[in-house]
Amino acid sequence: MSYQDPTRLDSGITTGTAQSVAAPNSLLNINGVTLQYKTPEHLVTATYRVTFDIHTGDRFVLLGPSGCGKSTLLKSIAGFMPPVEGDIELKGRKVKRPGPDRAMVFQEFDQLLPWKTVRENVAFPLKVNGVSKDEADQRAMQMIEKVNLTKFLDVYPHMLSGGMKQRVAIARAMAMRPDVLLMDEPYAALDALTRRKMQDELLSLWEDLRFTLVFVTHSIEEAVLIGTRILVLSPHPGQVRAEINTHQFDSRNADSPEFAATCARIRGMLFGDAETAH
Amino acid sequence: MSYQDPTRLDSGITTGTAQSVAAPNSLLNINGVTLQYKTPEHLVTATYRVTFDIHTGDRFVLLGPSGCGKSTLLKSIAGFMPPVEGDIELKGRKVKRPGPDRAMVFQEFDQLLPWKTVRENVAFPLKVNGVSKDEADQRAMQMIEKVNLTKFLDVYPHMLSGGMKQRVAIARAMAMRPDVLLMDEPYAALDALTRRKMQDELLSLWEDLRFTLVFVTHSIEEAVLIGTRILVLSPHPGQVRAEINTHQFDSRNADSPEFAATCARIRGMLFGDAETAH
Amino acid sequence: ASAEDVTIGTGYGIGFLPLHILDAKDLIEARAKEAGLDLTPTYQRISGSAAMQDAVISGSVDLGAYGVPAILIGWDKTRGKIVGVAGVNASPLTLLTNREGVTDLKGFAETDRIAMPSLVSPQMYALQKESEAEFGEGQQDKLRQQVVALPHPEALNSITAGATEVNSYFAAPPFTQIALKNPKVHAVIDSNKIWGGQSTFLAFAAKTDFLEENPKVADVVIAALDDAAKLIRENPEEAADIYLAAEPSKLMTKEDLVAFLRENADDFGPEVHGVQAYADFMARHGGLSKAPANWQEVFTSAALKGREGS
Amino acid sequence: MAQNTATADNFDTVIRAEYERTDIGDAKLEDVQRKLPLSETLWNSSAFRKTLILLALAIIWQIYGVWLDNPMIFPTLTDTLGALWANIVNGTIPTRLIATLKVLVVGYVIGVILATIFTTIAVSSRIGTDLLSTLTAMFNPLPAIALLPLALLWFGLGTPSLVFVIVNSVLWAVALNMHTGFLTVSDTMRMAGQTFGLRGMRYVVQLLIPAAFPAILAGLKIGWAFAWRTLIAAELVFGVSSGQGGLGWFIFENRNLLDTPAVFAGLLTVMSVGLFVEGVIFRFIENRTVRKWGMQRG
Amino acid sequence: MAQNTATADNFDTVIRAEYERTDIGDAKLEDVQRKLPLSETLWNSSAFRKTLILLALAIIWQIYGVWLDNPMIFPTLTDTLGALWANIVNGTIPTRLIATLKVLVVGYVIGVILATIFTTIAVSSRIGTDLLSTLTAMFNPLPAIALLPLALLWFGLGTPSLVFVIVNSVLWAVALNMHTGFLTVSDTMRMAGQTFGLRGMRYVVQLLIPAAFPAILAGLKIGWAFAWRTLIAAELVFGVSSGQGGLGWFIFENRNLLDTPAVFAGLLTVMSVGLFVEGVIFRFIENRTVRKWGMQRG
Ligand SMILES: Nc1ncnc2c1ncn2[C@@H]1O[C@H](COP(=O)(O)OP(=O)(O)OP(=O)(O)O)[C@@H](O)[C@H]1O
Ligand SMILES: Nc1ncnc2c1ncn2[C@@H]1O[C@H](COP(=O)(O)OP(=O)(O)OP(=O)(O)O)[C@@H](O)[C@H]1O
Ligand SMILES: [Mg+2]
Ligand SMILES: [Mg+2]
Repeated sequence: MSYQDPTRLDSGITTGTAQSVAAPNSLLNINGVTLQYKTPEHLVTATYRVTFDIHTGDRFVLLGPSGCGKSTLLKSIAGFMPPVEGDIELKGRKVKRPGPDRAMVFQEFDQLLPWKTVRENVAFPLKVNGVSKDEADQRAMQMIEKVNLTKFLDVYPHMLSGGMKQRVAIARAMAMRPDVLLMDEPYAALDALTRRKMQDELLSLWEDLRFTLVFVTHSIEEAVLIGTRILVLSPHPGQVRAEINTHQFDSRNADSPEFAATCARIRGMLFGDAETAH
Repeated sequence: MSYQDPTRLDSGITTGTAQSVAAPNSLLNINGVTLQYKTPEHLVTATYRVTFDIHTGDRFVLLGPSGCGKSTLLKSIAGFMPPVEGDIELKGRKVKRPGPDRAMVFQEFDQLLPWKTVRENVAFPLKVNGVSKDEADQRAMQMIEKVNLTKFLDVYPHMLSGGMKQRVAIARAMAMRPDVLLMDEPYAALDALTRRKMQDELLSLWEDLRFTLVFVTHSIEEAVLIGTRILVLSPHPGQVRAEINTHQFDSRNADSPEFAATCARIRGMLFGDAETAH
Repeated sequence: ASAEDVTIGTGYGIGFLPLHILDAKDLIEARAKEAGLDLTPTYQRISGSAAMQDAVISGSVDLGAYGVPAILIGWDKTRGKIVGVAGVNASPLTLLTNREGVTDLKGFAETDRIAMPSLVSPQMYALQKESEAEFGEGQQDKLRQQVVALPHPEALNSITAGATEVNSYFAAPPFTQIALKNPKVHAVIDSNKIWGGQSTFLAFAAKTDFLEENPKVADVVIAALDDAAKLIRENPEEAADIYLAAEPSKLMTKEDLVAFLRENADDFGPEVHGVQAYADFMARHGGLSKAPANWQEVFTSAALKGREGS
Repeated sequence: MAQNTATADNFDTVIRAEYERTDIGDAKLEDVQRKLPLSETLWNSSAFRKTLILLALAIIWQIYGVWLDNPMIFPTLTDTLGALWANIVNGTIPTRLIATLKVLVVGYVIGVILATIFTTIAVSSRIGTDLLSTLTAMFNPLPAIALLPLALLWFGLGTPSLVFVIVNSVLWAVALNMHTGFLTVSDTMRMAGQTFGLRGMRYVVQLLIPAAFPAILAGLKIGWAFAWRTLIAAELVFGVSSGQGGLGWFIFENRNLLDTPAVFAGLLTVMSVGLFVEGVIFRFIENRTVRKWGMQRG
Repeated sequence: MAQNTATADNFDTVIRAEYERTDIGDAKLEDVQRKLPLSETLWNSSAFRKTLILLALAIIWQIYGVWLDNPMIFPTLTDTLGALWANIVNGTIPTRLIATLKVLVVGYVIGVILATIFTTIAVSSRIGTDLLSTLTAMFNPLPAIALLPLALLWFGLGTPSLVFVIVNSVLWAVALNMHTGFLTVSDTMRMAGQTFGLRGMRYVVQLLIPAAFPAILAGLKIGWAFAWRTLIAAELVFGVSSGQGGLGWFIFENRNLLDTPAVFAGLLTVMSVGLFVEGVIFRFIENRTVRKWGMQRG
């Protein structure tokens, strides 16, 4: 297999407004990671020898067809699944366990704690990590306002709609102000308007705090809009197909032909050439 | 309140290739339906006096912002929640309980039965309703193939990714060949390609079987593509904002300016005029 | 149950030896045949007097052997629907202790605990009677607070091992004999001394309904019990063998048993002793609503009428 | 599942007019409040329904008791209530009940605490899980009577021994339910908790316990009932000196004295406490927790 | 949660090259199979770990027994094993065990069936729910001994009465867990089932029971343990006629004969059966159901 090591390209051609630095300030290194689920009867390989690096401040998007291992990869970065092969390093240290430096928004709807109200759910991780009650509550309130749920502050999660639950989860993760924010299709359950608002919130929060974002989505437009770099995965089991730079796009130039061209290019990669239009 | 009864418009102006018929062949009548959730401490009104009709063979889309009561409305049509005001009639009979004539795909990921494999999950409702084992299995196989999960035939749901679970749920509902198919954001968890495939499958199945579809989505494009008629709901609590005809659009003219214009028009309704572009 | 099969409730201990003999030697069948009956007794082992009494009242057992005070209470509460049939055993009950120097009830300290199988056991009334005698009128409950209900094996373990606060035990044979093998344990007093003579410890009770429906059964049983007593008196070796077959104790050797049976041969037989004394005492202290006029009012069998008894 | 009767041929799509409403006002909630008739309101009250059930049971008891006419075995309800009243008025049942409850609560609390510790160990390592399942399988089937000699040896007579057997009966049932509850907490929720940095005791207390609360509550209920059962039975078998006896002893004493109405009065007291604990205490806890959180219906 | 140390000022985005791989082959699974060292493989086996635990417990027993040196109260393990062996060889324990198991299984099965019926009624109507919770609260705390007179009256001495008290001990615990299990089935799953047209018994059997299976299994385990407990205790009270007694009677008999090693041999048998049922039967069921379905971890 003529595997072209992507790390070798680091010092290669760069596009965009490259700034020359001595050492790559890479934060997360995923090196030849194979992830498998073992069940008594099956052995499912979710991803196969995936290698990529995420730099501090990246908005890194994982893109790929359903079932290609995006969620699994994210869980592994979060520290829930040790790779059967390869390793994942955060700041040069092997990732061994989950921790509050890597906040995560899950794809599933049952990630909220049913015994806490919306406000408590958002404030809880802060309190766990020693933020004072007052400050935690205040930060929670702020984030809840940003996701437009102030009316539902003291309501328990079972009384929320699907999209509302996901918004609470997003507020919770963002209130934690983690080094790395891992988001698994966070906006899938949201209507276009809410989604747009959330995307803007995320980007403006990133402007403020410059955390590192790892974002899973299945929307190519969203990927190009949110991401600074997109990792395209092949179908099951997921292998690296390509890495693409998209730092040049934001909501101001989402109508530009370049934006559309990039989307089309990715679509071509994912769907084959038969499907480049839509 | 100058409430303009939409049923009165039935004999009014019609657009498109109208065919004159004596009586409106309306299948589902939703008459001034108010839906509420009662919990010991709260009383949440999900929809308020919503009125609309769905005709046999309609592909009726419910569109509205997160939390406006779309899922609640669908559950009520399915027979799970009696309205506190108004009534829901199916073929002139009040809807009282759920039944296999109204198959439903839920928004949540835990709708599959964890103790059944993918194949069994899809075949189960058929068997419950007296379809012979062989035929049920065969129909299940067919649908599983259509949702591209043949490789995962004998796998239990906990081994599937989020999108794969939703595809199984879609296969299950479609295999039931119900009179009315209720789908709650079925494609939200799917990547663009899979989503497109699923949409095409749904439409071609509809061509074959001409069931009545009630479809909740938060994607305006999807609404226009899938629907023959779109009901636009206002934010929480959901009230009827508008009904729009979109039977003239399908995947062949999804690139046409009319399609884009209709999308823009709906976007305007939902987001106000400030947000018509994207 | 019909006359054809009669269920007999039995239990564990030397007191039940006559019943083991009835079972092993088919004595009831033999006596029944003589009386022109076809009787098949079933021997049912039941663990305690409370259960035995329930079994008798509910008719699950036709004849049950348990303590005389409990029978008296049953007779009293049912207004004579439960009566005694015959005595089974009148062995002495012995108050044992492992505290040195205790020779009477006055010697017990407040921290001492006295074990016995239940609060309506013959032991309890013997203790009350002796309390009254030693501490004076109205003092019968002086030691009641120190009484604990404990099954025989645990009580025995407690006083021989000396590991718990239970240092005294109102025992019945064979536990008395086993306990006394331990040098630390000595007897304080026994029931013969307390009541001034033999007193029946175990007796058969039955419902009057049953006895009326099966008028000959009581006589048959009494005759068979006589046979059993005779065997014990005349052939203690065989009796010991029967006992050991029924209760293969490792702590009582055959020699111990034979010696015991020789010494206490008179303890067995259908005659009842001390019933009136129990009844009077219990009636005096509110345990019975009224005392029977004489013991024959409780033990109604015609076959016992002519015999000695008390 | 009805086959669709309309085929592509026999129906025509009716194209209806579009419309848009620009005048939707605010929803008025008072418009949609409905008043229920009194009968329905009553029937909606679980207390009312339970009272009906209790009344029905009481009537059945009375009828069966009268019909059976065997007061030594099964007294009528009225006899029992008479005995209950007499024993309440003379203070016997209240003192006995308090004595029993004291022991019961102590044993129960210790049992639950131990169960929590055991299950915490069990969830934090595989060997812990094995230890718990082995110990549960071994000690759960052991009756109180089997523990008697050891209890006497270790704790002597009276309350400590009783507490010991109660702990044995509560511990395993609660631990088993708790552990199963923990094991069925969804992966997503576990992972969410871990990303907050919850670990060790805090993970168990702040995540697993509330997430498994419905199962834990079921275990607590079972544990409570078995504590009662064991205590009543243990007071009979164990050396309780008659001065300090509780309700079990009261029942045992009266059974020996063949005072069946008093026995049933004792049992009725046990049942009433059971109903109180279930209907008031546990109900209260449920309303404030699992029901409020939407984790359990009903 | 570490505060982000890099601010907008002190880092620069490194723009890396894009790349596309057109040559990704098929994933080779054999490449990533790893072999575990023997020690780890062993440690991964729950049977091995449990054996270790049992061994440890055995050693503790032996040491404590020798140290205590009071064979009347607590015999050593070796004495107990000797007695166990002797009683197995002479056929006593096997016959007694079989006698006990017969009664146990009958009572258990009836109890579980009744529990299923009760909970089915309970989930299908509100009054049913109230009935179940009232009955459970009332009868669950009642000890077998309280039912004795009624059992004798209704069923006489012997097996039927034993079955009756076992049913009482199994029924409520299983029903309570089952019912809680049913109540915690997620709304989505319930609704899914109902759209298929499942109703009544089929709804319970084909949807609620499997969905609540982890809780039901926990209930079945508790029920099993309590059936044992009750049976051992009840055999003492109900006694036996001519040699048909079970293991409980064996224990009682030997206790009366002061044969403590034999008593402990009996208890050891009870424990072994407990371990077998838990470690083999329930484990098998769990592996085939909740674990396989991903409804329970571990
Ligand atoms: N718990 C599990 N046990 C076994 N296999 C699993 C499990 N979870 C996921 N898988 C398998 O791993 C593969 C990748 O799953 P993953 O959830 O990572 O996909 P995904 O890319 O997130 O897909 P989606 O976009 O549909 O969410 C799938 O083939 C799936 O079948
Ligand atoms: N079980 C519940 N109890 C109380 N209130 C509820 C419950 N479920 C939903 N609601 C409330 O009802 C309203 C409508 O919810 P619904 O799920 O119908 O929204 P939706 O339109 O489907 O939203 P989404 O697009 O986010 O799924 C929301 O305001 C929500 O808070
Ligand atoms: Mg996923
Ligand atoms: Mg919804």
